[in-house]
Amino acid sequence: MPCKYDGNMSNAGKNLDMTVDLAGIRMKNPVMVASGTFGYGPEYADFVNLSELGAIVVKGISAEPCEGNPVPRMVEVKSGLVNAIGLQNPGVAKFIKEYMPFLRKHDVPVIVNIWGKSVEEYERVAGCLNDVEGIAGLEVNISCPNIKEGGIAFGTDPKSAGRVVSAVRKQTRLTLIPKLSPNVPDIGVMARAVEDAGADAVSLINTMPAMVIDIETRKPVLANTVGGLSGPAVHPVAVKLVWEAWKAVKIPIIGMGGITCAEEAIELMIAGASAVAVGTANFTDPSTASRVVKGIREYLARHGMACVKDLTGSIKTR
Amino acid sequence: MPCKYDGNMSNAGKNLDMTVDLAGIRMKNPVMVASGTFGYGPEYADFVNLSELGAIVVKGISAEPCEGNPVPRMVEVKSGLVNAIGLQNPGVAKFIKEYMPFLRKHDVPVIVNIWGKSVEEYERVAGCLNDVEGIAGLEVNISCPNIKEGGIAFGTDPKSAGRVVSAVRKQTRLTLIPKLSPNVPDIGVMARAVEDAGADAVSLINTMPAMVIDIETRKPVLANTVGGLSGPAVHPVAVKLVWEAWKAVKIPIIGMGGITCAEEAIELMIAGASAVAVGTANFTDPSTASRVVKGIREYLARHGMACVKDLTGSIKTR
Amino acid sequence: MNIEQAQIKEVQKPGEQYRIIVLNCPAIAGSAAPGQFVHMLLPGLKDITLRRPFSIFKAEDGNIAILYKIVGRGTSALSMLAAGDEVDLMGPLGKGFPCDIAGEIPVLVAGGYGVAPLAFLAKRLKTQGVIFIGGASAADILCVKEFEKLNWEIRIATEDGSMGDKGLVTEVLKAWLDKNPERRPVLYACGPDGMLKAVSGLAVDRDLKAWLSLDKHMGCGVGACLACVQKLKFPDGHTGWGRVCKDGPVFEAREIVWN
Amino acid sequence: MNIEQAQIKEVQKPGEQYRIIVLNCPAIAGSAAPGQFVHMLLPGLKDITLRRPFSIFKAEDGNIAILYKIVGRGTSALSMLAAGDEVDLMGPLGKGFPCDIAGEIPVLVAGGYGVAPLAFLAKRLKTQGVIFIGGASAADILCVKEFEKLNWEIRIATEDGSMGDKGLVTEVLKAWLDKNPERRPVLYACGPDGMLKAVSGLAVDRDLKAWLSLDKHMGCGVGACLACVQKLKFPDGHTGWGRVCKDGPVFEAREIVWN
Ligand SMILES: Cc1cc2nc3c(=O)[nH]c(=O)nc-3n(C[C@H](O)[C@H](O)[C@H](O)COP(=O)(O)OP(=O)(O)OC[C@H]3O[C@@H](n4cnc5c(N)ncnc54)[C@H](O)[C@@H]3O)c2cc1C
Ligand SMILES: Cc1cc2nc3c(=O)[nH]c(=O)nc-3n(C[C@H](O)[C@H](O)[C@H](O)COP(=O)(O)OP(=O)(O)OC[C@H]3O[C@@H](n4cnc5c(N)ncnc54)[C@H](O)[C@@H]3O)c2cc1C
Ligand SMILES: Cc1cc2nc3c(=O)[nH]c(=O)nc-3n(C[C@H](O)[C@H](O)[C@H](O)COP(=O)(O)O)c2cc1C
Ligand SMILES: Cc1cc2nc3c(=O)[nH]c(=O)nc-3n(C[C@H](O)[C@H](O)[C@H](O)COP(=O)(O)O)c2cc1C
Ligand code: FES
Ligand code: FES
Repeated sequence: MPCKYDGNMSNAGKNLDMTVDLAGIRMKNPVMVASGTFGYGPEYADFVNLSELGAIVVKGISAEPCEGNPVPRMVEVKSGLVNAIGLQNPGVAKFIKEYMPFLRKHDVPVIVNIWGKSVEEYERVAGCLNDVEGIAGLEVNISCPNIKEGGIAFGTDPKSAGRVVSAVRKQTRLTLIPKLSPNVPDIGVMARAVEDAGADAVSLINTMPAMVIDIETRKPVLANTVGGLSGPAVHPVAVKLVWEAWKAVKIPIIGMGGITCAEEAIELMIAGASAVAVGTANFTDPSTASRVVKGIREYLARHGMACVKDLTGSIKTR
Repeated sequence: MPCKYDGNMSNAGKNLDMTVDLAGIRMKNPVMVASGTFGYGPEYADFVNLSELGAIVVKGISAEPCEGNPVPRMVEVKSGLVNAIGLQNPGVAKFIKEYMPFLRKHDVPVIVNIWGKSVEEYERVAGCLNDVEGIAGLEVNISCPNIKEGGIAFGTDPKSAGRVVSAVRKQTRLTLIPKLSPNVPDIGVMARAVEDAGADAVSLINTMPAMVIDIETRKPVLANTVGGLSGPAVHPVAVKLVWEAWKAVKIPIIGMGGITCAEEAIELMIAGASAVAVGTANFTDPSTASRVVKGIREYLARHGMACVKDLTGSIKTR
Repeated sequence: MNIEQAQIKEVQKPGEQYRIIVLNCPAIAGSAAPGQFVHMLLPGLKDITLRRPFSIFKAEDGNIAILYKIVGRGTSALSMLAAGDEVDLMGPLGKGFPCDIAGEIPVLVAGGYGVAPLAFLAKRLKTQGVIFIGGASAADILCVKEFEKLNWEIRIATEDGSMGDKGLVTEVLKAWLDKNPERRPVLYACGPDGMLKAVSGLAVDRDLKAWLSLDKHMGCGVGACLACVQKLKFPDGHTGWGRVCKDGPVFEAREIVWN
Repeated sequence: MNIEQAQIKEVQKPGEQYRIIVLNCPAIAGSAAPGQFVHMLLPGLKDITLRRPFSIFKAEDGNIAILYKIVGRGTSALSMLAAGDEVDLMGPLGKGFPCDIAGEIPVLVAGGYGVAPLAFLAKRLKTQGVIFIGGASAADILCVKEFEKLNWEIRIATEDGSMGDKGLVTEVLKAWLDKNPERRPVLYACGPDGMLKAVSGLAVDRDLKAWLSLDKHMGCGVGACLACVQKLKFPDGHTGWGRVCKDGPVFEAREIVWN
């Protein structure tokens, strides 16, 4: 859907119920920021009122610090970008020490995105986060295309995905949200596998495996050769996968992929998402999430709807 | 890659060897037009000199006539479109009678794209085309997201794909080119499966499963609910998959997905494609294929390359 | 059929939501017939993939004009262009209206921007006739002057009554047909599907010919992609798809299978 | 740090491939320091996702200026804009050059458009110094007048010898440093990596401070995406990534681990 309701009638819908309870995470509104596109919170704090976000999902954290990939790590393509950051992060201990005090100061649910190269590593990082104050949920990345081991290997096979999720489930009392890869023939199978393994909600989509070659040098532009495609280009794929997942499972869905305006967020919610996350668009316009919230309000007001929750899965298929 | 060499220096590289022998199909140049985007030939004949094309791949043909999907069948999205034509076609008998006489008049290899709802249907349509004069190859669509049975179900499981290809192999002496779906965790496995089953070449990518919802009516825009994404949005995904397939198999690859200019075609060739096909861009600009040919010539001349063949798989990975 | 880089010579604003642009494209202008269309690619909009179809409204002296309504992304972008800018046109495309009517009186029925091909048709027809122009409101009634200049009889209907008769244009048409049973007109119509369906009904009931120009979202515009199909009834009785871009956009009422 | 819709007040063309644009953005202009940059979103280009970073070249009276070279999609599109058009700016971003030098003489080394932040720095420094401007050819030597006005000593080098000394600017710098061993300058440099590396070498050999502004492709511009990282050596001796957008773009020569 093209972008229209971009928060121009800013007084619309002040009495609407924009809250969402996402498997126990109580959010002021359904619009979060996606992992890896918003740092750990402080980076955008000069531009965005963090307390107005539905939730913050921080950049992926692992048990040990991780160097990530060499540069270049990002390249722009038509209607999107391809990245291979490679999950650079300071490790869970340093994350807790350096960033949690800042995050706790804000009135916004914090979801920590975690990953590992083995089931044991996933367990370990989840375990470390269990007793940390101020964390609302764990998003478990089983779908990163940018690391050799782990990541997407877990996310494309239902059995492995189930194993990771069961293992993390045993470690955590936090809301557990596996993040799925778009790169599978049947997303329903994957969503059911993680639901059965104890997931409280499910996030999709992660980036799509992609590649850019510099034809002058004939070398891949990214140092990692391949990367993940995100941004507007992937939006229609995300809508389809959210809808398929929504038909397959009962747990709530966080929908993401190419959101730049309220219309695209609404589309994902109508397809079945209970909440949405803005990713790449933060780079283009840091106020995207707040524009999306305003635009959803206007839409609800104009359609005579009282609760944003009622959007979820309201698709009318013929 | 952004578009630059768009046939402006039109005299460049007149002495270059642009020919490609694609598993027995001798083409003047490596740039074909993709199935479903160029009709059966006559439709664009007023705008395009058909004899200048590397090859024409006609719209998918089945053993019996097929109605296709109800309308709407196509919707534009950012940097692409989503279609659910549903493989409407007059059936193989009428195709041979109505279109082959026209196609035979032109000096251009004709590749017939075929599909079926069962292995038997694939066999039947392949059998009917075997003794028809003027056909250079069969592109076997095992990856259409727009029909309920067959199509993509064959294209996402290596065993089923192998079965279809073996069966068609027994029916045909024509160059046999299965067309793969992007929608699999490991394209290499699929490519090897069809190579082992007797394929002479392999085509990729078909469209990616996608969906668009009209947020005002909350109905899917396409009558078929879901469709396939094509156009610039999918190009970086296509480059990655062509490269993966090229590493996996020895048979030549026809690369497609989002080509709008020479740069994007060259990128696919550097990644491993021996030939490329222009799809969606025909709708935007019917002269795309000829612009791409000119642009490749310029590129070869500027890089001191004598043969277009030398581009194939010339990627330098670090 | 041609592809031309057409320069915008002039932009007019016949209403808040409507624009007329005059485009220099000699090859297209020279061969255009009423009911045919051009398929337009907008410059600069790098994320627009599909062309947009517009009926030819005028064709003379190497120029064509189109009359359009601003309804979405493409038409909004088009409305930002000014004289001197260029667009890329394919055309003339499609099969237009049959123009050779012997003795019969042409009765034209327009809904909104559907008046565009009919104004062109009126210019090319040798016989004067009656034009029924309908729209939601006075702002949607266009081209009245064009028909006045040709000395046509003009009937106007608006749904809100702000101009002409209040009601649907097809009701006004029906009243006219009922009052003039002796005149056996040939009907030509262009407008929304609902209007065309009503015209079709009136024509079939009275055994009149009615040529209807359909508006379907298009991909290629040349018959290749099968996006624009309409269910038709063929002379041999069986039904199947016709391509609005290639087999149409004009069909006779009896050919169309409405859903 | 702010986001501002900045109107273009003026466009200058200091060379075929170079442009200077003056932008009205009071909040950014009011807090800008030399070496900081703005992150620019171009309007209308619907398929451009990423902003483009540009050093602040001037900041006064509520306006900033940037000086840029046309090298690709974004800068080409930018060059189509005219006075009155608007762009979206985030800024001022990053850590700029340290400006408080006591007694030491500033020696600036510019490669191509790298002169932009250095011209701003020269204005803000209390001490006059020497500027070395290098480029491929005379067309790449910019801002000479700006430094003349400030009464700076100016040394020019072009690779083709079309202006100033023939050769690399860092060779001219080296000769100057060798000739003036008594002067202990602070070096400031902005330009391509190769140039910065050479400056770095000269500084380390002579035990001089050198502040280098790096040019890395950026995503977010605020430290969130980790696209722009540079390998650094930290005071405690171990190495790791620094973010050019947030921890830089200016680093001291000894911090950088070249690859
Ligand atoms: C033969 C022909 C002649 C025409 N002549 C004229 C003319 O003379 N003047 C004129 O003003 N218009 C004419 N039209 C209509 C014109 O082509 C459209 O109004 C135009 O394409 C809209 O483009 P847009 O980008 O502004 O709107 P878009 O943003 O593309 O969409 C406009 C509306 O159509 C809806 N829509 C988009 N895609 C589809 C789809 N696949 N199926 C159903 N609905 C969809 C959107 O939701 C939106 O409401 C003609 C159409 C045809 C087929
Ligand atoms: C802090 C900072 C300050 C700057 N200040 C200035 C300034 O004052 N003036 C000025 O002219 N420029 C400045 N630049 C550089 C400027 O940002 C770029 O020239 C600009 O972004 C190019 O945009 P484009 O769209 O025109 O080029 P693009 O089309 O994006 O690309 C230009 C070139 O870069 C290559 N490229 C693209 N992506 C990558 C990647 N991920 N990795 C490696 N190469 C890539 C392309 O192949 C092409 O050759 C600055 C950069 C930084 C980081
Ligand atoms: C630069 C970048 C870094 C990302 N890092 C992570 C990450 O660490 N963990 C994760 O689960 N997803 C990561 N993602 C994926 C996003 O969270 C999101 O799923 C994806 O980009 C699709 O949304 P978008 O199109 O709105 O960007 C990253 C995406 C980008 C662009
Ligand atoms: C309208 C349309 C119809 C298509 N029909 C077919 C088809 O019949 N058989 C087939 O194998 N692929 C079909 N395709 C897929 C294309 O051949 C091509 O694989 C895909 O569109 C990617 O290329 P592109 O991005 O250049 O369009 C169709 C694509 C489009 C857009
Ligand atoms: S628009 Fe493609 S067949 Fe009519
Ligand atoms: S550009 Fe995002 S961290 Fe520097």
